[in-house]
Amino acid sequence: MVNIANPILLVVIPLFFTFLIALSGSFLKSGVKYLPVIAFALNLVVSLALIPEVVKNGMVIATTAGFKPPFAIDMAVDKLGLFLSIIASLLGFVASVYNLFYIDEEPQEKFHALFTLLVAGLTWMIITGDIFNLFVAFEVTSIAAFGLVGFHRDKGAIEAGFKYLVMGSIGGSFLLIGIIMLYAATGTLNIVDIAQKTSHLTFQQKLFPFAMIFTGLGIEGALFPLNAWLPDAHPAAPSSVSSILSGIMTTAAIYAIIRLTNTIFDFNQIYFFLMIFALLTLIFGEVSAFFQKDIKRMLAYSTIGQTGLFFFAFSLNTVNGLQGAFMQMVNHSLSKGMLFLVVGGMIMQVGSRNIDDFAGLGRKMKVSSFFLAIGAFSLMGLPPFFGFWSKLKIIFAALQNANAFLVASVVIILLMSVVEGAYFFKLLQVMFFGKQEKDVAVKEASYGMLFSVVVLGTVLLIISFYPSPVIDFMHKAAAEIINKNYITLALKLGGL
Amino acid sequence: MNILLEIMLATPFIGGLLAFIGGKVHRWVRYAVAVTFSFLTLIEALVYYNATIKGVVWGSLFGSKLVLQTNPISWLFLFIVTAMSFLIVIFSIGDMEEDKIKLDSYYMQLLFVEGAMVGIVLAGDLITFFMFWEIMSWTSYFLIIYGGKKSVAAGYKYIIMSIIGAYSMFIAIAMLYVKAHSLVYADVAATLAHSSATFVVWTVVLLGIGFFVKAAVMPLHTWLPDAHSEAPSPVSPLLSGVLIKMGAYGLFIVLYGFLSVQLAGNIMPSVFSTPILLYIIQWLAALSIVLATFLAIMQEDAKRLLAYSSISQIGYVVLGIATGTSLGVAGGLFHALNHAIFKGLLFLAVGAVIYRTGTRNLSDLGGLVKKMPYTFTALLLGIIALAGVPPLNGFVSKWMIYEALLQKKEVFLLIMAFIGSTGAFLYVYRLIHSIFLGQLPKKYENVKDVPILMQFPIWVLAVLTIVFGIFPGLAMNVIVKGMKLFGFKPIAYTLFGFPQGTAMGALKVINISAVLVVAFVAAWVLFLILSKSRKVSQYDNYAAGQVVTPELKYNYSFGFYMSFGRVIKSILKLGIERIYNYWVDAAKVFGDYYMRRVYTGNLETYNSYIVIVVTIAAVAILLGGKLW
Amino acid sequence: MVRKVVYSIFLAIIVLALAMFFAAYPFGKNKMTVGEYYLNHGVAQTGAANIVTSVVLDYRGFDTLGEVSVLFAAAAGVAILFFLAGGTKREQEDLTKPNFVVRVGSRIIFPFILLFGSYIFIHGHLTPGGGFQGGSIIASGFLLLYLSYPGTRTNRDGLSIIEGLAGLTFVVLGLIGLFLPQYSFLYNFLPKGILNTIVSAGILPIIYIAIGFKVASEFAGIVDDMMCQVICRGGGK
Amino acid sequence: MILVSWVLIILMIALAILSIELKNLIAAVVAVGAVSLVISLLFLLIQAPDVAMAEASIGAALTMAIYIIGVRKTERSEKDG
Amino acid sequence: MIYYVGSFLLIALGLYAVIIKKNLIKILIGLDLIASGVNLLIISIGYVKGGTAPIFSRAGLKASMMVDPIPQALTLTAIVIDASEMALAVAFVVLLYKYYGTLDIKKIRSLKW
Repeated sequence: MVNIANPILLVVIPLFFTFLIALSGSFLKSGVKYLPVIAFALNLVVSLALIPEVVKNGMVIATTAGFKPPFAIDMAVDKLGLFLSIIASLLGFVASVYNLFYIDEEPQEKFHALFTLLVAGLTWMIITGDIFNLFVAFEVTSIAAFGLVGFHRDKGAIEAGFKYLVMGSIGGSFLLIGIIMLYAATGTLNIVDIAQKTSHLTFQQKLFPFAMIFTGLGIEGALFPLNAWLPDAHPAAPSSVSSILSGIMTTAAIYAIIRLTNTIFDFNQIYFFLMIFALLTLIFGEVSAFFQKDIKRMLAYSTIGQTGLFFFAFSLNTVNGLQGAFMQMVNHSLSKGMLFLVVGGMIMQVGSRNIDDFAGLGRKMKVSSFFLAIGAFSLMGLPPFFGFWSKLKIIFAALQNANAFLVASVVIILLMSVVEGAYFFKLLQVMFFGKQEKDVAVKEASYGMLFSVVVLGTVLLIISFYPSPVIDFMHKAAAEIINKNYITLALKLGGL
Repeated sequence: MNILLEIMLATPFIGGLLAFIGGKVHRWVRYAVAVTFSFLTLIEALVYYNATIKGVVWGSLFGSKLVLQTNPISWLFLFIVTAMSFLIVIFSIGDMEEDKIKLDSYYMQLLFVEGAMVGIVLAGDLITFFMFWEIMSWTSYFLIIYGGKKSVAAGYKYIIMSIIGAYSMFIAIAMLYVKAHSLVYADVAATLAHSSATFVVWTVVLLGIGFFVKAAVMPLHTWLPDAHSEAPSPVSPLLSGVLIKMGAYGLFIVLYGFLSVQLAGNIMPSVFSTPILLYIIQWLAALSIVLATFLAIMQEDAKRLLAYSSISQIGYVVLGIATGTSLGVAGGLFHALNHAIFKGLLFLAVGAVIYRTGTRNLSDLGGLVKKMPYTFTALLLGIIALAGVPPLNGFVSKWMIYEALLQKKEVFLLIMAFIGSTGAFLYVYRLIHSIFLGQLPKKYENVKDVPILMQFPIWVLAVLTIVFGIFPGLAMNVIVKGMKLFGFKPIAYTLFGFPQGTAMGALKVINISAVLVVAFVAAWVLFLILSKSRKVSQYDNYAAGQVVTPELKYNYSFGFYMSFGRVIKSILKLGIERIYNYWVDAAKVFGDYYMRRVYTGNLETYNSYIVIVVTIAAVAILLGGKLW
Repeated sequence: MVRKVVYSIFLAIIVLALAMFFAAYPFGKNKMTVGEYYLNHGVAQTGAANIVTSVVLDYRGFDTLGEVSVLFAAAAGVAILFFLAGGTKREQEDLTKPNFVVRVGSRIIFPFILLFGSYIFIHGHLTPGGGFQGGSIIASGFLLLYLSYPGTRTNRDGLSIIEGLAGLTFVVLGLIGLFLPQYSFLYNFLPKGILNTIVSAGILPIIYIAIGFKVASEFAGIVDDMMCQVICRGGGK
Repeated sequence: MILVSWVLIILMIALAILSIELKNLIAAVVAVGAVSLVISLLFLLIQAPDVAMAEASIGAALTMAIYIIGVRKTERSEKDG
Repeated sequence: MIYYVGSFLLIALGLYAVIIKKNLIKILIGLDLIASGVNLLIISIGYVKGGTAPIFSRAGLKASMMVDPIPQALTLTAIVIDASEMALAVAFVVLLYKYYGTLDIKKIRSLKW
């Protein structure tokens, strides 16, 4: 019997099903839509099976082609990677269930193939242990996303897709330049191996590859000012795709930055700079979100703001800060993923993305609205939801070694949280207490779509009310990354 | 026994959920569950009468223990919360009608707010406190916006200001956490005792902003008039009577639980033998009293009038708490209790009127005294208490505050407090006159008094105003015992007031009451004997010889204090709200036209952003990694 | 104009910084560490004479799987964008009709192009070239066909079946490695054979053939989609 | 060989500039194809025959063909700027 | 060294086209130039002076005399990725033209703010 606790399966299973969809698309017709569900159910099983091993050893490393890592590509799942890949699989699973009822446009088999590929690419980005492989995963993700953003083929979708494509490929090129710089400096591509060999490099020599990789990943990670594609692309995509893009893509890209920064580029001088990026991202995201009339665009801007928040926490470069960042990442993935799914169902019923048309939905789509409220509360950081714990942690961490700048940043963060509260409460009050002008027949979303929402919402509620396992786990994960245990563990487990 | 604290905290939340689920079965299930669980909470609260329990650990977060505790002061507020909630649940059953408004989650939210407030009061550490504080904010937001379209805007203002206040507290809490790594009250106090003056002042100011927003102390009060008046009738007393007291409770905990007068005196200069921080708080409170009184006088809307009156009365509470002397603090705490009782009573009584007439506009009402006699009597008791007239409860607590100010020789504050009290006469007279006296508009001729379910809570509160008015010792029992824990000198008291000889004037309410009753009876008898006036029917009047038809009934309840308004116009023009609005609008314009326009929609701009970022990096590299 | 100058200066700065960075790693200098290992052990470990192939397909085979997925994603994306809601009938574009010589010539050349492409990807492990190169050559054969006979339609279902099969071959060959004692994805489980013969290097030629088919079908599909008339969805937003 | 590479690189840069500046889009696209072709020659020069083949067949031929199809479906010339 | 310079210039020219040019096709050309430049850069990094192609096609070739095979493998991947990206981009451009009737990037901004 094959040991299924192998991270490589997280990538290979969806790829297998992608090609299976291509193969069977012509004769299964719309039956292919069940294939992604199977794929991500399997993925979920695999990622859950990884838990015991990761908890025991701190990391699981899978090699390819039967060679030892610096000579072949390896997949390395550490604690946070595991958590994120569980979330990716979960979100992929629920979103593909959602797709069963949501996608009725042709060409279905292409959509489902690309969707599977997108989630596979994101998981891949999270778990890969090889820097060029990271680039490939980045491209898989991007190109699948370009196609999916344009899926509706209307004016907005095409424009958004094109903008995303241009920015994404510039970013890809920069990422590649950064990678090749590291290769030129060390002659190897394995992350751990590079980390071992960069110690003789000067700060200046490390800064350039870092800047390049940062630019490349920052474009997917939605860092200001590299994120201009995001508010166009997320609304244009079908909601299940927006959910993945918003929920996992930024998180995966930021996680990649975090991992590379703490293994390859262990320098401290850069964090101040990153913090400014984070704060700008936060400010521009939240302020822009406040003025939106289009609900998906508002959520997209809110994603930018959230990214800024957890990137800020990461740039504190302390165990507590990183822990806060990880908690916020988990919170953001679950709640924003859920919000997009909910909103997708609502848009389907209302036929508009304008917030004013959502008036009175709170009475007509009770379950959806309830979960929308929960997601919004968690994003705002209101207790007792998980966002509260993560915001608490981030602020505590930020004030730990407080200087004037950090205090100012905390004030900015909290101000932006107020702005966030302002627009989410505006949305909620329109939904629950607004009067619908037009008399549209609005029903609750179909059970299948609700199923996805309820699953995500339940997970969110569980970790909200019983947060300590997650908090402790994240603390360990953060400590491992900050203490450079990633390298030690990888060396111990044959990652090199 | 200790586990009961957690059970008690959980009771309202469980009740809320059950009420929601039970409501799906039948609405009476919902009512039954809500009443049962709020009553259970009240009973559980009564168990802790005068008990002191320290540190029931119920969890831990980020290395700080999460603790529940109770002491007599907490119990005082616990009593306010649970008793008022129970009465309000009962009132709601009569008032909130299923067919007018969807109620499936109303009782859940009501109980959640109660639970959150119980959590605040029982919290033994700042994380628990802050968590329940935030829960209270958003659950009460949902209650406020039950009132329909206008209340949505009010609720929005409320929640935004609450969030701002809460985040201000958040910074202070985070500062304390970083310093002490534990947020249990005792540890916080110990930390503050060894901190620099700047740190202490910042902590107190930041926490204070949070509390002042909730307690609606003057510059931060702007949410209250809208929210309290637009909220549904049963919710207003919860907000006015109970919720804003949480701010006072928090202020008390911070000033005397974390700091102490001595400590504050050591690290900052004193004015009138008061640490300057407390002195500033006193002034803010006094300003609230005076300005809110003036504003209340000018209102045309019954609930808005009461809302402004709440700002004014909470001013007394804060003023009392900020005096720093045993008597003053005790007066402040007692006034918190009294205010909860009489303001709850007033709001419920006005709610009853609204229930029958459907309006709360004072100039539309009048002459209801014959139609709603019980409500009238209760409201009369309420306004007497509010105005601080013996023998009802408002008198005693106000007397204590005056006495405390006198002892500290803070004459200006004393005068301001007196003005507030005098002004209160004006607006409460306006209230009762415009609603119950004068002409009865024709459309209200068929009005009846409200059903027993609504009478019951009103009368319970009415009786309480008398009980606490005549037996202030009942409350003093708790307050003095609790204040001893916070290091105050105990004040001597008896069941009926304060004995002579403890550096303050004696007060024996029973005597005053007796005198008053005798005087009242004497006056009434004199009136009966000596009166030369002709008794006329309420509906039989005329003006300048012209018979007034029912359609043209002369009603002078509009612009009641118009001439007075002209006098104080300059004060009313102050317009704190306008200043806020100006800044909010300016920020909005800035955000709209300068910030979000970076997303121009033009791809070449976006691409140049990328290039600029890379260029900055390149410059940094060329400069050898030194960009800053 | 100002824009041009400013950004030219910016770009000059970037180039300068790049130059400064790469000055430390001069052209022509041996920077290999892992590469050396491949050169020294590649032949013995993989059995392929072309070390590039052994790197692409064996050592870094997982990259190639990703690359194939990227190509697949692009093809699917183009198919989505050019998908016709109305049915399968596609309007012929008003291309000028190619002249006789072109038409006949392309018809004669087409089989040779296919043959050449196949040769290249079959010998990928021995000589320069491989699945990508061969596949794209075949696709350009199709392109030639489209150009000379504008009305030509390929069997899209057939193409996507080929796509799927080729991809599945790759993945399944990889997955077999997980059932072997070595427990490694893409493990080269077939005998290595004799160097420089067609049947050598284990699974590498099979994978390269699969890739060849995949690349050919995908590029052909892309070109096929591109050649058709586009009808936009009405309205937009 | 050094001379050849100098010539080729100068040619490549010239073609790249041409491809950016030419108003006729077909011509510009052909210039890009030529850049790719020159690059594939350069690859051959520095001992990368595999990549040279890939660049010639994919970069020069297929990509250019796709471009040309794209240009034919849109506008033949750049309006201004 | 000239290879490096060539690739840098190619990247810079590509970026220039992407930023300055208003025509969609020109922007795509810019992207293509960047990608080609990066590919050239990668291959030139792998070059070893006097090395031969890393193919043991005939006896007598020594491993020590070969160029680095890894960059070639990477470039192979990168070329295919670029080509697929370009194909998708052209598809987008065709559709954009159908919708907007123009190739001017400045006029294609229905999504903003």
